[in-house]
Order: sequence, then C-alpha cells, then structure tokens
Amino acid sequence: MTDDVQTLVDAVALGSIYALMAVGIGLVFGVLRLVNFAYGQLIMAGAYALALTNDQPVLLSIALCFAVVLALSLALELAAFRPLRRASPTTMLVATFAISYLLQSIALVKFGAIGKIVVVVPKLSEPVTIGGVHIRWITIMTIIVAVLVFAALMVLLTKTTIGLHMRAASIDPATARLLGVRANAVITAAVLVSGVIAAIVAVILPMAVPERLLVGPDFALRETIIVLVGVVVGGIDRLLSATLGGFTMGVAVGLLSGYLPSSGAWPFTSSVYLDSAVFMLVIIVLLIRPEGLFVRGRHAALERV
Amino acid sequence: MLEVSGLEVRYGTVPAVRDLDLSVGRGEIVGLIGPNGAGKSTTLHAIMGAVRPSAGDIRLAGSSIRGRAPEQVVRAGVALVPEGRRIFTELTVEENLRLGLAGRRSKDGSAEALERVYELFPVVHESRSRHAGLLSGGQQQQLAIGRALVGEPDVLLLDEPSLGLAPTVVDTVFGALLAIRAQGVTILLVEQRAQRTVALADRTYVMSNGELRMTLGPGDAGDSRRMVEAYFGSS
Amino acid sequence: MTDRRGSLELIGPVLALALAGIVGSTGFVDPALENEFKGALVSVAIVVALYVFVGNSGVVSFGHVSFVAVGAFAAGVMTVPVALKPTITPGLFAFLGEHSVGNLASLALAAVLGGLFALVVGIPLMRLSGLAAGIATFAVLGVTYNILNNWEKIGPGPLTLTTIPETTGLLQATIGAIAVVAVAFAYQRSRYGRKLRASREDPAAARAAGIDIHRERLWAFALSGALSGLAGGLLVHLAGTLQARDVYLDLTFLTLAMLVVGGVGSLWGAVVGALAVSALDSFLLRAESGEVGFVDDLLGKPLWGGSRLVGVALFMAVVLVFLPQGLTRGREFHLPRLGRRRAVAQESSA
Amino acid sequence: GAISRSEAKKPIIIGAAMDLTANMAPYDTPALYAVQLAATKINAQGGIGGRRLQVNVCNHQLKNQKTCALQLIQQGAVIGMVTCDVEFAAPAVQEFINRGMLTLAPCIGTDQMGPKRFGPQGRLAFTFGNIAQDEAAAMAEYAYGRGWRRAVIVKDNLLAYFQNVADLFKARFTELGGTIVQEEGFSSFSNTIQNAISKVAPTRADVIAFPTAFDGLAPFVGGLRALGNDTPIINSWGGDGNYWWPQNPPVRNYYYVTYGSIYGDDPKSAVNRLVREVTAINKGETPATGSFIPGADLVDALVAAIKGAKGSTRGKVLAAQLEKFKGFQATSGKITYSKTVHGVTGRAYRVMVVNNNQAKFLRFWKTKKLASTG
Amino acid sequence: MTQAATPEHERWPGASLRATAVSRSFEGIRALDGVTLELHRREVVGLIGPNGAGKTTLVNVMTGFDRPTAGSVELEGREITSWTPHRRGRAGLARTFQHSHSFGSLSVRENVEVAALGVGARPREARRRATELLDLLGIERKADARATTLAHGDERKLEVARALAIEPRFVLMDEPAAGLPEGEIPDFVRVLRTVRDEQGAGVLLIDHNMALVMQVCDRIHVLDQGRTLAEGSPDAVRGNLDVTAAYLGESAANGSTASAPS
Ligand SMILES: Nc1ncnc2c1ncn2[C@@H]1O[C@H](COP(=O)(O)OP(=O)(O)OP(=O)(O)O)[C@@H](O)[C@H]1O
Ligand SMILES: Nc1ncnc2c1ncn2[C@@H]1O[C@H](COP(=O)(O)OP(=O)(O)OP(=O)(O)O)[C@@H](O)[C@H]1O
Ligand SMILES: [Mg+2]
Ligand SMILES: [Mg+2]
Repeated sequence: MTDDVQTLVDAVALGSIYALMAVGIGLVFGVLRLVNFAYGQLIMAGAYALALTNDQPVLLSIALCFAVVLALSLALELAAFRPLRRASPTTMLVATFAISYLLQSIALVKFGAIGKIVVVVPKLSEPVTIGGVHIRWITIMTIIVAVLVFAALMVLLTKTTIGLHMRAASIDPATARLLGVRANAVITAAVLVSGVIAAIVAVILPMAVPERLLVGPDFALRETIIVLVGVVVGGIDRLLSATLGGFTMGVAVGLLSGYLPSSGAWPFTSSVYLDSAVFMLVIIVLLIRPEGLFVRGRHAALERV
Repeated sequence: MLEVSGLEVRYGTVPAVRDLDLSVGRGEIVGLIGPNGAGKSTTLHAIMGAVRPSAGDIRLAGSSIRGRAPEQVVRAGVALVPEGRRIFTELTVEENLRLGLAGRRSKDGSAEALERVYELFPVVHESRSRHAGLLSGGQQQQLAIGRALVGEPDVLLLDEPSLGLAPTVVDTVFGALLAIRAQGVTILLVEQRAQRTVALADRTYVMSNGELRMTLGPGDAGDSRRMVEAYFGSS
Repeated sequence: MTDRRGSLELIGPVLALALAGIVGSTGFVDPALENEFKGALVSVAIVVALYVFVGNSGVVSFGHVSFVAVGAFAAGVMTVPVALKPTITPGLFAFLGEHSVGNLASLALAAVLGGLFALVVGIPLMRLSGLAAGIATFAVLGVTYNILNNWEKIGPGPLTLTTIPETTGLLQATIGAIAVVAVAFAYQRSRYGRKLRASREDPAAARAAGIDIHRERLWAFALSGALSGLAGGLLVHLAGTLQARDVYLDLTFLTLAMLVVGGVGSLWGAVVGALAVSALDSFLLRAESGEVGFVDDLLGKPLWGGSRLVGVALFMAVVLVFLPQGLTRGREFHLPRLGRRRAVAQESSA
Repeated sequence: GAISRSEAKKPIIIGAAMDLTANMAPYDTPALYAVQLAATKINAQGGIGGRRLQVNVCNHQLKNQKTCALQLIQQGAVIGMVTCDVEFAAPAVQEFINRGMLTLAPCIGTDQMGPKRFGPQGRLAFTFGNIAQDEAAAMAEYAYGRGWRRAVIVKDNLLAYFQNVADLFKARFTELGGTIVQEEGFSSFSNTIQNAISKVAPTRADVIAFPTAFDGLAPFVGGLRALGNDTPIINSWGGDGNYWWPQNPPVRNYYYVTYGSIYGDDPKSAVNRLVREVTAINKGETPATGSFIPGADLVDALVAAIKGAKGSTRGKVLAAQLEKFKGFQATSGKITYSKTVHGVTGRAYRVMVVNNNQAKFLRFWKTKKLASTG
Repeated sequence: MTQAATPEHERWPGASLRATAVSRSFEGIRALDGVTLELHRREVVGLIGPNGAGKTTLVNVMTGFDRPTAGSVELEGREITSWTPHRRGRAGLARTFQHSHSFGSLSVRENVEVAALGVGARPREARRRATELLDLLGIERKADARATTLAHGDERKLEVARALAIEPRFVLMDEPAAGLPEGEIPDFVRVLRTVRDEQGAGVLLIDHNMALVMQVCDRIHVLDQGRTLAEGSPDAVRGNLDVTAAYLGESAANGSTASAPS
C-alpha cells in the first residue's frame, strides 16, 4: 500500500517537472508556432551557469543562470528565429535541431562529456516523510511554481493587450503588422518570457529530476523530447492541454517504471521495454484523439473550409 | 493627404506596378478599379509598407513613408482592409477587433469605437465571443472592415470591401464610407463594383497592367461607353 | 516537350552520384576517403528515401529511420555467417540463427521488410497529419529502437552485431543510391506522386478533386519504407557492424537535416543536401587529423578536435537560417544554361 | 645506407582510433595519454629492438570509427588501438583485425573483445580491462568476505556492460551462499531512478550492488542516504571518480573496485606516478576514473609480445604471444589471458571506499573464481 | 415550379443531386434547419441569402466536407451522406471554395491537371483539359505562374477551372464571381452556360451579385437563417417581399438590373 502511494507520489513528482517544462515549450509554440527543439539547450546553458558557480552565493548563481539563458534566448531570437519567421514549420523545427546540436557540440567541446554536479539548494532535495511516504520538498515547490507560472502566462496571454498581440503575431505576423502590431517586438518579448521559464527550469530540474544532478552537454535533452511528445499528445494549441500533456507523460513514465517488473521478456513485461510501453500509449492516444487528449470537443470545426 | 508618385513595384523581375501617380486629398474618397492582376492590391500593399517599392515615393500628409515598416505606417494613421479578409481564425471575434486598436495613438475612445462597429455590423456583435474562423465568409468580411474602422485611422485603404457581402450589407458599408468621409477621413477604395464606386467616389482611377489608364468622375457612372473603355481600353 | 525537359531533371542527381562513384574509385582517393564516399552515397539513399515521403507529402516523419533500422538489422542478421551465429548472436530464434543469405538477397529482404513495416504502421498512422503525425512516427522510432536494442531473439540486443560481410563497395553504393534516386524520381513524376504533392499544398482542394489523401500518403510511406529498408541494407554492409544506436536519433536528425539543408521540396535538394553535409563532415574529419595540407599550413596545426561536430551543426544552422528553402531552394536540377534561357523566355512572354 | 637504415628502424606505429571529444573521451583521453607516456619511456630506452613506438591518433568522436581505422592503416599503423567500450569500438576493431593487425583496447571491461564477439579474426583483439566475470566476482567475493549476506541488486539497463556485471554479481554472490533480497532495474537517462530509490530505501540488506556510471550515481547514492538508508553500496570501476559526488548528503559507505587509485594513495608507486604524469598532460585535471591505468599495461604487454615474437609485428604472431600471458607483470598488476578470453583476469583489484566524500584505498582483492551466468 | 431549362428526361430523381431535410447545428447555432434542395443536370440553380444564412454550410454538407446533424444527401439515387469528399469527387461532384484554395507551389496549369488526375484521368487527358479550361477562364497567360503569385481575381478563376477539371456531373460554386470585375461578369455567364449546356452539368451557384444570379439561373433557392425562405424562378424570387427585406435591400432591389456592359 505504502509502496503504491510512494510510486504514485514519485510519478506525480516527475509529472510536475514535466508540466513546468511543458508550460515553457507550450508558450514557445504558442507564440512562435515553433517546436523549439533547442529549448533543452537553453536549460542546459542555465544549468552550466549554475554548475560553474557552485561556490558562489546561491542568489548570485541563480541570477547568472537567468542572465545566461536570457542572453542566449535573445541571441537565438535575433540570429535564428527572426530570419526564420516565414519559413515552413519543418524548416524551423529542423533549424532548432541544428541549433540544439550546435549548442550541445559547443558544450561538449568546451566542458567535456562528463557532467558537472549542480548544487543549488540541497535542502530542497530532501524528503519529508508522511506515513512512510517520502515527498521531496522540491516536488512541492515544482508544483507550486508550475501552477504560478501557468497562471501568470494565462493572464499575460489572454487578459493583456500585449498577450493578444503575441498570439496574433505568432499566428500570422504579416497580417498582425498590417494592423499595427509590432510583431517582432512582441515575439521577442515572448521569447524572453519563455527564456525566463527555461531559466526557472534550469534551477529546478537538477533537484527535481534526480538523474539531472549532473550537467552535461545533453542536459535536459531527453526531458525536452518527452515533454514535446507529451505536449502534442495533450494538445499543443492550448497552454492548459499542453501542460496537462506534459504532466501525464511524467505520471505515465513514473507509474510504468513503478509497475513493470525489472526482469521478464516480451512483450513489454520488463522495465527494459518501458520506452516501448510509453510510446505505444502515445501512438494509441494520438490515433484516438489526434487533436489532443485534453482538447475538449472536436476542434475540427476550426478547420472549416 | 496621401500621395503616390512614380511608384514601381516588382515581384522578382516582373513589374506589377509601373510609374504610378495618384493622390487622395484629405476627406476625399478615391476609387481604384481595374481588371484582375492590374496591380491594385499591390499598390495598397506598397503604401502600407508590406511590399518594397523599387522606385517612386509615397507621402503621407507631406512626409515620405516609403520604406517604413507596416506597423509604423499603421501607427502613422493608415489602416487597411486587406484583400481576402485575413482575419485571425483562431482568435475570437472581439480579439480580432481589439487587434484593430493596435494602431491607435491614444487609447481614449477605443470603447466607443468598438461600440460604433458593433452598431454598424450587428452580426459581429452577436458573435463577438466566438472564434472568428467559424463565421461565414461575409461575416468575416464585416469583421475585417470593422477591424480597420476601430483604429479610427486618418487614411483608410479598402481592398474590395464588398467582397462576399450580401446586398443589404454592401449598402451599409458604402453608407458608412460616406459617413466616415464626413468626419474628415481620407479613403482609397479598391473595388470591382465599378458602377457604384465611380458613383460614390470623388474621383476613380482605372488601372490595368500595372499602369494608370484613366481617371473617371462621378458623372461617368452612367456613361457605359466610358466604363467599357475603362476596362477594355479605348478602341 | 515538357516531358523531355522534365526527365532532364534526373540527370543532375544521377550524374552527381555517378561522379561520386567514379571519383571515389580512382587511385587519387585513399581507402579512408573511399569509405567516406561510400558513406555519402548511402546517406543519399537514406535521405532520398526519406524525401519520397516527406518531400511529397509535406508531413514530417521522424520515424523513417525505423525502416532503415529494420532493413539494416534484417540484412545484417541474415548475412552473418551461420557458423558464427552461435557465438555472436546466441539468443536468436532458431530459424534466424540457422540460416543466412547472400548480399543481394539480404538487400531485397531489407527492402521488403522495410516496406511491409511501413505499410503496417502507416495504415493507422497516415490518418494523422501535422505535429500529431510527426510525434506518432517518432513514437514508432522509439518503439523500434527499444525493441531492437533489447530483444536478443531477433538481433544482437544491446550489443554490437559484428562480422557482417562488408559487401557495399563503391559500385554497390553507387548503384544503390542511383536506384533509389531513380525510383524516387519515377514516383514523383507519376500521377500518384503528383496527387500527393497537390494534397501537400492544400488538403481541402485535393479532396474536392477526388484525391484520397490517406491512400496516397500510405503508398508513399510504404515506398519510402522500402527504399529506407534498402538503404539500411546498404548501410549495414558498408559498416560491417551494427548497433541499434547507429540507426536511432542521431541518424534521424542528421538525415532530416540533410534533407532540409538541401531543400525539402525537391529530389535534387535531397541529393545535394546529403552530399554537401557528408562532404563537409569528411573534410573536417580529415582536417582534424591533420590530413588536409592547407588547413595545417593555415593554422600551423590540425583543426582542433570537435570542430567537426561544431562545424557541421553550424553549417546546418546557418544554411537553414539564411536559405530556409535549402541549398537548392526547393528546385529540381536544371542544366544551368538551358534554365536561364527559359526563364528569360518566360519573362518576355509575360 | 641512409635509406636502408631508416627502413630497418621504421617506427612501430600504433594506430589509435579513439574518442577524444564525445562521450567516451573522459575514458579514452587519459588512457591514450598513459599509452603515449609509456611509449615515450620505451623510446627513451631505445625503443623495441631499436624501433621507436609511435602513436598515431584519429579522433573519431564515436562517429567515424571505420574511416579513422582506415586512415590510420594508411598512415602505416601495424597495431590497432580502440575506444574503451566494445560496442563503440567494434567498427574500428573489425577494420583492424580484418587486415590482420593486433588490436588492443586499453580499458574495455568485458570478455567480448576477442573471439567471442569477432569470430575467428577476433583472436587478434585484446583488452587490458578486466572482464566483467572477473570484476563482478571480485565485487561479490569481497562483499561476501565482509560478512554481507543479503544483497540488493540495482541494474542499469543502459549498457550491456552494466547489465552483465549485475547478472554476474548475482551469480557469484548466490554461488557463495549469499541471498539476493531484491532486484530493481532502471535506465540511466530515462528519469526512472527515483522509482528505484524509493523501492530500495525501505529494504533491509547488507549490501547494495549497483554497477553503473554517469548520471545514476549521484541521485541513487545521495537519494538513499537522504532517506536514511545507510546500507553499503558496491560498484564496479564505473563508479570511480569524484565528479559525481553530491555535497549534501555526502557520499558514504560506498565501495568500488578499480584498477588503481587516482587519489594518490595507491600502494603501487608506479600507479601514483602514472596518475601524476597523466594529470600533468591533462592540463592539471585528474582523470575522471582510474580506467586509464591499464593504458600503461598495454605498452608493457605490447613490448613483451613484440620481443617474444623476435621483433615481428604481425598480428597473428603477437596474438599468440599474448595468449600465453599467465600472470604477466605489468604496471598495474598481473595479467592473464587465454585462447578464448582476451580480457584480463587475475589482476588484483583495488577495493576503494568513500566516506564523507573522501576516497580511500582499502585493500587489494584478487578474484578467486570467475563468475558465470550459465 | 418552373424548370424551363431542364429537359424532361433529365428530371427523373436518379439524375439529380439532392439534399433532403438537411440540418446542421454548431454549438447552439442552427446553420441549416431542414433544408431540401435538388439540383438536376443541365440546370443552373442560384443559392442566395444573407451572410450567415447557411449557404456554404449546405455546400459543405453536400460535398462531404461537413456532416449533417440530420437529413440525407443523394447523388443520382445513391445515398452518399457518409461518403468522403474525395469519393464524391470521383463520383462527379465538384465544388469551389468561397475562400480560395490552391496547390500553392504548383503552377496554375498543374493545379488544373492534378485535379483531373485526382478523378482518374490519364496524364495526357489531364493536360488537354487544363489547356482547355485555362483558356475558357481566360487565365492561360498565367499557366506557368505559381498559384501563390496570382492576383485575387485570377485565383478565383483558377478555383473554377479546378472544379471543372474533374468534368463534374454536378458542380457547386461558392461565390465564384466574387472578385471578378463587373466588366467580366458577362464572360463568366458564358462559362456557366457552357458548363450547363455543353457539359450537361448541374450547377449550384452561390453569389451575392444579383445581376449575375438573375441573369443566369434557371431557378433560385433563397436561404435565411438556415431555412428555405423562397424558391422559384428569378422573377418570382425578385418579386418576393420577404427576400427583399431580408436580403436584397433597397438599392439592390432597384438597381440589380443595372448590370455591367455586355
Ligand atoms: N507574390 C507575388 N509574386 C509574384 N507575382 C505577384 C505576387 N503577387 C501578385 N503578383 C502579380 O502582380 C500582379 C498584380 O497583382 P495584384 O494582386 O496587385 O492585382 P489586383 O489588381 O489586385 O488584382 P485583383 O483584382 O485580381 O485583386 C499580378 O499579375 C499578379 O500575378
Ligand atoms: N464549423 C462551424 N462551426 C460553428 N459555426 C459555424 C460553422 N460553420 C458555419 N457556422 C455558422 O453557421 C452559419 C452559416 O454559415 P455559412 O458559412 O453557411 O453562411 P453563408 O450563407 O455561406 O454566408 P456568407 O454569405 O457570408 O458566406 C454562420 O452563422 C456561421 O457562423
Ligand atoms: Mg487585388
Ligand atoms: Mg458562404
């Protein structure tokens, strides 16, 4: 019983950090119509900033992390995203692959393959134990941060003029400009906001995902891929469904890894086949609800001819 | 108010507009008609800064706006009802209208401007919280016109505003243009309804093949010979 | 007239590949470089196979490498000498462990299995489009990799399969690449290819014109799968060793990038992209190990280690940012002079 | 005269197709340095029968192993040297051995580097790493010898090597009479370790066998301790190095077996000297793990083999020499090969212990009996 | 009800496209409410009504781009309500879109050719039809231009050419003349008559240009708020006061005959 609860708690913990990442990735998609594969490398850069300043005061270290991520976001926006504004989605996606790969290569050459340990606030990694079930402080914090960030973004996007302009600029920059929207400026602003979220993730991820205590060139890469999958499965067009998609992905991975036995064989009876099980679920969900698991009603209507 | 001189626009190497001169005085309605592919929309886009002219100048109230970005042109007081509506289907009707406010220099009076549009196009009001993509074609066109009007521009450019509108609504729109003009707004109207345009406008330019062919006055509206000439060249 | 002009478009890719084959076989080229030539040709095969689906349908597939993988594993496992199988892959199902086939048969097998796998997967998946399709195909890749990387009854599991006959010489690589290009060309010129390209541009208009998008996509997907499988066979017989990791994410991203760098809209783009990126990669590798004279002279030492990783990524990023339509800007090959004259003619008539 | 002299004294070229940039670089780079240092020493003593040892390097970055091998062959390499992981090394190995070259890996840690994986040609392939059967047995024997009877196994499914060590530990430990009270699995990089931590934490056992490297180490060791579980953890050489040590809670009660201590307290001064020298070349950075130490053994063995073959560098001849090694004394310890096993057995392990982020050499351990799963 | 232009033998139920009691609601909006409309071969039927009356929705339902919430669609006696659009296309049912669609990066000619290929024409035949249709619509000079570079009006003509390329038995045109200069309306009238008389197709024509509708239609069907408001000959419809009030308004009612030069 305690075991089951513990598995569930661990799964929710993983889900919550994925959800936070999904908010960031969902926002980038929302405002850039861009599946930003390089998002993970923004997080990586921030995490390196933290790891390389382990000996500095925590606040300074975090400030540096934000500075690095924001500067990199801005650089990407100016050097890559802006020129690509009118490119096809495939081109943009592959361009972000290339950028991601470039940043990974630079990190690899500069810092080496072996990870560097990140120490932010060790206290947060410690568990509280309630009735034999361990919950780590960072999990609670991640959930709070995810909810706050999500709420703030929702307000920004739906209640403010600049949010409206961001959405319009993302859907059709040319027309938005014809209406007087400073498309480039608002998109840049959105990229910076997504950068802020990336920096937040960079601070939280090393504590929240145990394997990420070490920062290496592929830091956050796997999480980015899984969250991207989750965001699409959940429904990428809406921030809420995207976020829930990320969350679900984490919970699914957590539960499956909790319940698949550690040995066994085909088909999918062993945790070795965890990925297969997860991806099979993804395929099934996509086939049943192509528009997204958490998108209410069929929005096919939107595609009226 | 709006002056275009020697305008040339090319797509690739092919000129779509050649050596075009036209001017619209403050509070005037000027029509622009011509066959498909004549370069009418291209001209409007050039004024908006959405395409880059290869020659010529565009002046707004005396100062050149050539080379300015569209958002700057809008903020200088020009608004466009674009061809093909170009509304944001994923946003709600009201959000679409609010986008039209982006070019306003002052936020005062935005609410009233919205109200006036709602009054002009009741359908838009009824469906203000729906996704704009779900509107019928003509309803979307009304929205596109309304979106330009809420900005209360000094200069209003309309690219075939009557497209897809039911006859009663066309009446409404043309009536509204007169009313707006009365407030001193300058209007450049691209249309396919040649008769009505010529009758309504202070002056109507006829374009074909990228060039200005002739200028018609309101009196020519009933003159079918002149109108035929306008389209098929003088024979 | 247009038809004949159209078939000229095939000349470019075929010549480029034949040239690569011929240059690769001359005495000027050392075995290491020859190996890179073969690698480039096989890359062309993989990228063109990918292009058959992605280029024509406009749907991104992140899963095509699973068909390469199936082809590679089939061709690899089935050509390891029977005598060695009990030591090298002891876990295989008996019927796999006790039989082996020759080079050509293994390539055919690779193509058939790749095509079948794509067909089966495609039947449900081709209903999807956009990102959902992209992610679903990616999930297929994930499952394929996970199974190939672990299931020792059908392959080496997490180990590297070795002692695969290295039968992909320059001739086989060249012929293979040209064959894939020719099939891709024939497909794209066929009605099926044209219908699919139209539906890529506008699904609604395509459906109104009687085009069954699902079916057209499915055929393209299966064909692309078969070509991918074949390319996988070529790949494994070039490498001589095979690990599931070799046909997973890195290859997926690399081949997609090659396609987009060349220009996703044209066959010529697929060929150019694969050749350009391969050439750069080989060049930087040699420059790093001090094999390129002028680089050594220029820097006074070989290029620093890792500049290849950074260089290739940078090249891809820069091309995509400045030429979003790729090096060929989505156009097919035209003989340069002919092309210009025709363009002029078009303008004056307009 | 000049020509024939230089011909006669042609250097013996070792072609090193290794990764100095990507994921294997932390292992390959120091190993390469160790080989180069040893070669320099041999050359300073006049080489092998007057022939210098020359190490040519091609950095394949885990992508162009085969091209690298071909390039090196073309440069005249007669001995092949490859990356420290057999899965990554395979393409280069195969290229070298197909040309009849003796092919050596400084630190592949399985018995796969040899005929077992590469067929008859594989007789030319050898590694200087200890084979997993030996290493896992050392772990199991040491644990059992400490009086630990109840073990938990946590298996990392990322690499075949980790899986092997876990399976072999189980085999040897149960053979000795110990019991496995729990088995958990995870895969590095797949965000599944938290689950393993939670499941292992409440278990009462004497020892946890946890063969892995990389990103699983810190969270598992740190996570268990944070949950108040203080059971000793034992790892293979993959768990060497201090790069992953979390600060809070610090690493404690953590054991591993390795080739030599990188902390300057190895009982063999040759090892400590090697660590210092490699550190110096490595821009002052201590290598991440002790896995490079067999690099020196590689040269020791190669020299002996060439001498035994009367100066021949033909693969077959040298392989025959190496297969005869029984307790051959090299820098880090004694090396034994056989016709079928081309990985090292019989070398004494350093059992290391880490407490409060302090690593300490504890004792040598020599495997008494190889582990075997079937 | 007069059906002057439809010969008797073409009027049997099997030779028609028929929507029977079709309803379609969207989240509370009744876009169509029990509409019945029959289109025979060799006739042009006008479908008019205020903006949002449900005209496009009806076309969508009849061509399979939308499913009715109630009612059925029959093609030449076969129930096709659940057929996919492409299947209907192959059965000879064509449409144009109110908001232009085109195969953007293909040339204008290829656009038309592909449409013919879609319904199974051989490449040679497709080429012939394309040449013919571009000529008919007067956009042959744009044949080699990419579809995306067309001016709006030319795009509309391409839309019609593509629909006709499948050699339809029935073609539903959603405001095909929107964007045509007034002066070209007579040409378009000739196109419609060719389609009707020479190809023997049934044409459903949606347009807000009363001059065009009154001139070319054999029958007119008026929709308002999803219901049939009136049905009958052009004159009968023009005389209908409800129609005037709901749709035509003052000026159109008066001036609709003041058409372009012809
Ligand atoms: N993006 C483009 N690329 C190339 N040529 C273009 C492009 N846009 C328009 N053209 C060409 O420029 C010419 C003028 O087009 P424009 O859209 O200005 O015509 P128009 O007068 O508005 O026609 P319509 O009445 O049909 O709207 C046309 O020949 C058209 O084909
Ligand atoms: N997919 C949809 N989802 C929701 N509402 C829709 C949808 N399609 C149409 N509607 C609504 O149904 C009504 C009828 O729309 P339709 O497009 O059929 O009108 P129409 O007669 O073609 O008008 P117009 O002359 O303006 O083109 C409108 O109120 C429209 O908003
Ligand atoms: Mg126009
Ligand atoms: Mg409509």
